Amino acid sequence: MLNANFAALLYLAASVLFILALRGLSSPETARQGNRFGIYGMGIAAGTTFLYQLPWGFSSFFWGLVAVGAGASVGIWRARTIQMTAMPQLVALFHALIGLAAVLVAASVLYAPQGFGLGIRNSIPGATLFEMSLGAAIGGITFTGSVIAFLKLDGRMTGNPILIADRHYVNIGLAALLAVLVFAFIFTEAPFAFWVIALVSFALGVLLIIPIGGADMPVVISMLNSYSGWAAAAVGFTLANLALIITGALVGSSGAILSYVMCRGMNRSFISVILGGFGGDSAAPAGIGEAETRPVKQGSAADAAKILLAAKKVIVVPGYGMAVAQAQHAVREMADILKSKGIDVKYAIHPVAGRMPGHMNVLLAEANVPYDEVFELEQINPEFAETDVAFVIGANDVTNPAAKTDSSSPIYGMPILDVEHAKDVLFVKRGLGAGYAGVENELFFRNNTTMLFGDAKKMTDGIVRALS
Amino acid sequence: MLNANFAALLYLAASVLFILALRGLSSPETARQGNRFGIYGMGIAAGTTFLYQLPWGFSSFFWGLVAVGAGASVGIWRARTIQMTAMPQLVALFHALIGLAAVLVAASVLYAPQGFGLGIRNSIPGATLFEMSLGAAIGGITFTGSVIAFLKLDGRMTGNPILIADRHYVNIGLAALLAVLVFAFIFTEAPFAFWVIALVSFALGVLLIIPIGGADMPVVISMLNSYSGWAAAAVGFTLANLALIITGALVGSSGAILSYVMCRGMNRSFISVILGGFGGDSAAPAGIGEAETRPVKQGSAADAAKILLAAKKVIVVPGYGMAVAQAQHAVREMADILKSKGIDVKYAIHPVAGRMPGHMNVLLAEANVPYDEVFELEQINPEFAETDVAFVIGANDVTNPAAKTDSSSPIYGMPILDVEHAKDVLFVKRGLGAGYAGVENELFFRNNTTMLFGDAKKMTDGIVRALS
Amino acid sequence: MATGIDPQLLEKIQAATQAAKHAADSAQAYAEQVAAAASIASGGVIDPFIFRLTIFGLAVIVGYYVVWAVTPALHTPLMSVTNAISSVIVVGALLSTGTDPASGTGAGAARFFGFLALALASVNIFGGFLVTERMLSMFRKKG
Amino acid sequence: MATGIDPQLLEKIQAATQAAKHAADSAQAYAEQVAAAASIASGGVIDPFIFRLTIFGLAVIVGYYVVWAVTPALHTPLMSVTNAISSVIVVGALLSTGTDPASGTGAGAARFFGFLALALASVNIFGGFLVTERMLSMFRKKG
Ligand SMILES: NC(=O)c1ccc[n+]([C@@H]2O[C@H](COP(=O)([O-])OP(=O)(O)OC[C@H]3O[C@@H](n4cnc5c(N)ncnc54)[C@H](OP(=O)(O)O)[C@@H]3O)[C@@H](O)[C@H]2O)c1
Ligand SMILES: NC(=O)c1ccc[n+]([C@@H]2O[C@H](COP(=O)([O-])OP(=O)(O)OC[C@H]3O[C@@H](n4cnc5c(N)ncnc54)[C@H](OP(=O)(O)O)[C@@H]3O)[C@@H](O)[C@H]2O)c1
Repeated sequence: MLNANFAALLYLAASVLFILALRGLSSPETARQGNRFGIYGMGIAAGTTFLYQLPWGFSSFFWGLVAVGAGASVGIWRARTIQMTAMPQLVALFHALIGLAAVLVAASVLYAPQGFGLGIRNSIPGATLFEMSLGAAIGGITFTGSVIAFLKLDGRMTGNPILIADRHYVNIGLAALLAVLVFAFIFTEAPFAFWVIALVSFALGVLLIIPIGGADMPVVISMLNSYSGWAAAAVGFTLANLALIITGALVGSSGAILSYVMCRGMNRSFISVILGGFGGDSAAPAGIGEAETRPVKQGSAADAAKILLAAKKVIVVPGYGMAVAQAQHAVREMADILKSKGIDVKYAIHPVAGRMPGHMNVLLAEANVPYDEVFELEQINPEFAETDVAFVIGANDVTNPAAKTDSSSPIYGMPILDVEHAKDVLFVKRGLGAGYAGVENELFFRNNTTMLFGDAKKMTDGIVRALS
Repeated sequence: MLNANFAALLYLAASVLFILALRGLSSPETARQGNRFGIYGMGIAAGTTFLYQLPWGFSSFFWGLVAVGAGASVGIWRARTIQMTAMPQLVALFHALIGLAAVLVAASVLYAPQGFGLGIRNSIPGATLFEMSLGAAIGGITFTGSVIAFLKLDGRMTGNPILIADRHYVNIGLAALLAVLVFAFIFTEAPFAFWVIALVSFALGVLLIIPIGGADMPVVISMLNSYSGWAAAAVGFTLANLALIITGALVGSSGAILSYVMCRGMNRSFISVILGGFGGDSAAPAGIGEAETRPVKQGSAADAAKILLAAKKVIVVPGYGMAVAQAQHAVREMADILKSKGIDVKYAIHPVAGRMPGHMNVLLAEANVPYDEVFELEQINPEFAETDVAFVIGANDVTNPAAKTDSSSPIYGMPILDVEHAKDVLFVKRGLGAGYAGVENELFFRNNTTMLFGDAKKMTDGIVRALS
Repeated sequence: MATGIDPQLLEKIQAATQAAKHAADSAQAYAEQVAAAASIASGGVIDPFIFRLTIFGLAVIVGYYVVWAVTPALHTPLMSVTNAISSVIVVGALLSTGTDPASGTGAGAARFFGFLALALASVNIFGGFLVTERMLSMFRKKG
Repeated sequence: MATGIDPQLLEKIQAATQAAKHAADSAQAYAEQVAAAASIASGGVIDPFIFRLTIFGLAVIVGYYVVWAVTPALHTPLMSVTNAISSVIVVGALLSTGTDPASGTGAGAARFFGFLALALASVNIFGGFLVTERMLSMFRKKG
């Protein structure tokens, strides 16, 4: 019912609100306002479409309401109950839904183009068919790829790379097949061709992701995020809808940039991640524990408490181990006690600490650590030199000086947190095991390092008890 | 002759190149490459239009060539011969040309819409007429406003604010008249209405700028830069040309942001600048020199040389006085001598030092100071505490601690360079005169300050002689 | 029979035919005019695809800058909020579900796909924004 | 006279008129088809102005981000380069100068304005980029 021009302006307004939603994330102060902009934008986009399609028949309205109700209940339930450590899985699952929705929307355009103002069946313009099949193909890859990523991250499938013989050739073959199918589809507008395109994309999605190790999944999720954006944009071109085109482009670039940020943070190339075969469930220990005979200085929770109490300034360096052990609350408690004794406590976050960008920040925030005590690498690195104790908990690679000195190391060139400049370094971890990158950490054997062997949560609880 | 779709794609390519041109300026390393992108973009835009209008009649081609030749010669001549200190004037003049060109293009659309594919005369769509008159009005204001700014900056007109009685009412009246005229033009398509719109805009441009003091001209230039962008965008809407729309928007936001940056750097509101009445040719001395009786420590070039030679680390703080005296080459010489004696020399640039954003950077670059010795305020401020000598040359407001302490000062809240933290401060200026903001500088009377009274160039030359 | 025709009548017939032809001609002319007007309205003869491509390209650039400006501390919420806004695919889903059931043979299938897509998008809309809100509400300042 | 008309002839006339009317009708239909096609080609019935407005809005946002990313040290070259690129108004000038002199009464005036605008824009194009180049070439690294 809505005039098309007016609708287009409303879609434009929604897009601007989405841009503002992302812009809000440039600082924690504006982030919640940004999220609200996003919600308004979505409300405007959906409301506009609803009014545009007026009058709704009873059955459309009823079943639409059922669909929204069902979806909303599931969504709200997952959002309420999910644990913060399980965010990567949840995001992966959500991407899958977007991918599948893109395929379904493309299909309905094919079956009833008149409903979208795209002419009548069997005479859809070729360009539209092309955009449609692109949307379906990218959507399909996003769908199954995200499902695999979800299964790997959620531990329902082995995190180890599953390497099929000649997988690169198989993938290239499937991609070529996809191109041929798209061509055929454009010329025939046959639903059969469409569904084969969808199926081949589903297969390709699975095959592209299974060879990638569980630890590399964050990059994959971000990449799939990007794909879901491009799929939405392709559907947007099909429907000539500005909101879909702009939002798709936003999401597409966002995901691509995050993948890039992660790869740069790990000093690995995006290609090498995508080609797969690296890193299993828990990173390969590379047999260091066994071969290593050099002595390390070991300490107990009580020793750690003593060292901490003697300090004026402490920097906490959390890593993946803290997330695994869910030790963030204990760490906050420890910091509170130290602060109550007049000791300065700060947190140093490496850009790729943990297994997801911003992973540590969310966990610390969950434990009520104020974000102005949490610092990024560039900000805090100069401060280690004037720090008494660097308390490293479940972090390893991000502190490894080999990244600066050993050009043969897989992490060579990655910026690291200069914990070795602190007077004392405390390392909380279960043993001498390596981290994600599977390389030995020279720091364990230094004179000013004390290893606190044990689970991060239990050890920190012990320190808290010893302190109070 | 060119297909319109293909032409549109080429215009799009040109726009992207312009975006890359601005992006290049994010660092001195990429800036020249960026400028080249801009040139390619312009080549593509002009070339596309040329091909699109094929075949050219002989007279069009010939006179077009004459016009380009004449314009190019003037442009090249001015660009080659202009002094770096006269850049603000040149930019103002160039803006004027864009403004006038926008008016002329709008006029030719009115007289021969068929040449632009906009139908025939006396039946141009209302929306197009509206866009056209908007382009002419903004262009007209830009034209005469920029001419006034040029005359003031070039000293061909008094820099003092020219305050007409009831000027705000006059301006509001003219603006209202403009609105009525645009309305009339849309309904009549009468060339007479168009030319009256142009004339009223010319008048408005003059009246808006004459009350603004010479010292505030940089903000004005930037604002006119913004206007020239909006004028180009309005013409772009008229011609439905993507290159004009996108580029106009880019230039429009660029100018607006620069105005904002300058106002923020001066801690003044944009509105107060635009309403005018502040600051004359050389800023008001506010009669401090006379009233002041407190003693200052005075020194000669030889004294300065002694102090400098005793230092390990020197930071040079240039300001408007260095530009006036053209002392940048002498300063570089002085720094070279100091560096040859193993003294560390850096330059500290305040965001609004001088009379134009980036003014000092260009002058220092002209004197062959490498840009990696030149630092911005946030970067260098912490270093003053460990600096032996702060050599302040022709700067005043940007070092005035009143900005931090005296909430009644007109510069209160403006970030300043913390020269007072240095062990010794040398001030090169002609007397105890105030700067642009007309406020007294407490630093002159401090114990660790030595005033070097004299022209910046002569004094620095003296120091160079004393050093060698 | 031909000989019996009244010449005046013949003239009238010719005139009528002429008029009809004229009407047809003017209809043709009208058609051309409409086409021309449509072409002018769409800015010369630029295909709207070009506009969409331009918008897409600019949006990619905007995305690039907006996302680089996001503070690394909020990269996890960034992932969940981009996911939430990509559920704007709900627009397509709503268009499908709103298709007139009587409008063609495929309408039934299209509506079915639409309902499915609508449900999936709704999971994302509600779940995505809510979980982002939950995360962001944990980020607090000192004191 | 009317009584003398051959009924067969009358039928023929009616048929001819009918045919003409039919032709006119189909011409009309054709016109509508053209209009509809044009409207579809322009993406439903969205006015291209909306597209231009969108492009303008996104370009403003891009400008915002691109300019904030410019290092303050290069703010003076920024002023001169934005000035240089705003001379893309040359596109309008070239369109005016290229107007067919025989195309209408105003063509002469339009061309005259076009030549003037072309000269002004050329000053800017050559002067603007050259002076920017001159400034930028002065920015050098140590050593
Ligand atoms: N953040 C991202 O976006 C991202 C994405 C992909 C990859 N990565 C990679 O992940 C790594 C992150 O570095 P990181 O320093 O945070 O982690 P890390 O180098 O993987 O080290 C984690 C350490 O935690 C210890 N640990 C595991 N479970 C523990 C528990 N329950 N209690 C105590 N300690 C435990 C392990 O040692 P023990 O076995 O001896 O206990 C391990 O050495 C980097 O190599 C990065 O490239 C990050
Ligand atoms: N950069 C921009 O974009 C911009 C734009 C608009 C306004 N402004 C304003 O301009 C001011 C810039 O601060 P600033 O510290 O650079 O300049 P300033 O505060 O205006 O001081 C310049 C000083 O230079 C001295 N001087 C003048 N000619 C001289 C010569 N030939 N030799 C030696 N000294 C000479 C003057 O003192 P004597 O008379 O005692 O010699 C004067 O105190 C700020 O207030 C800022 O807000 C800047």
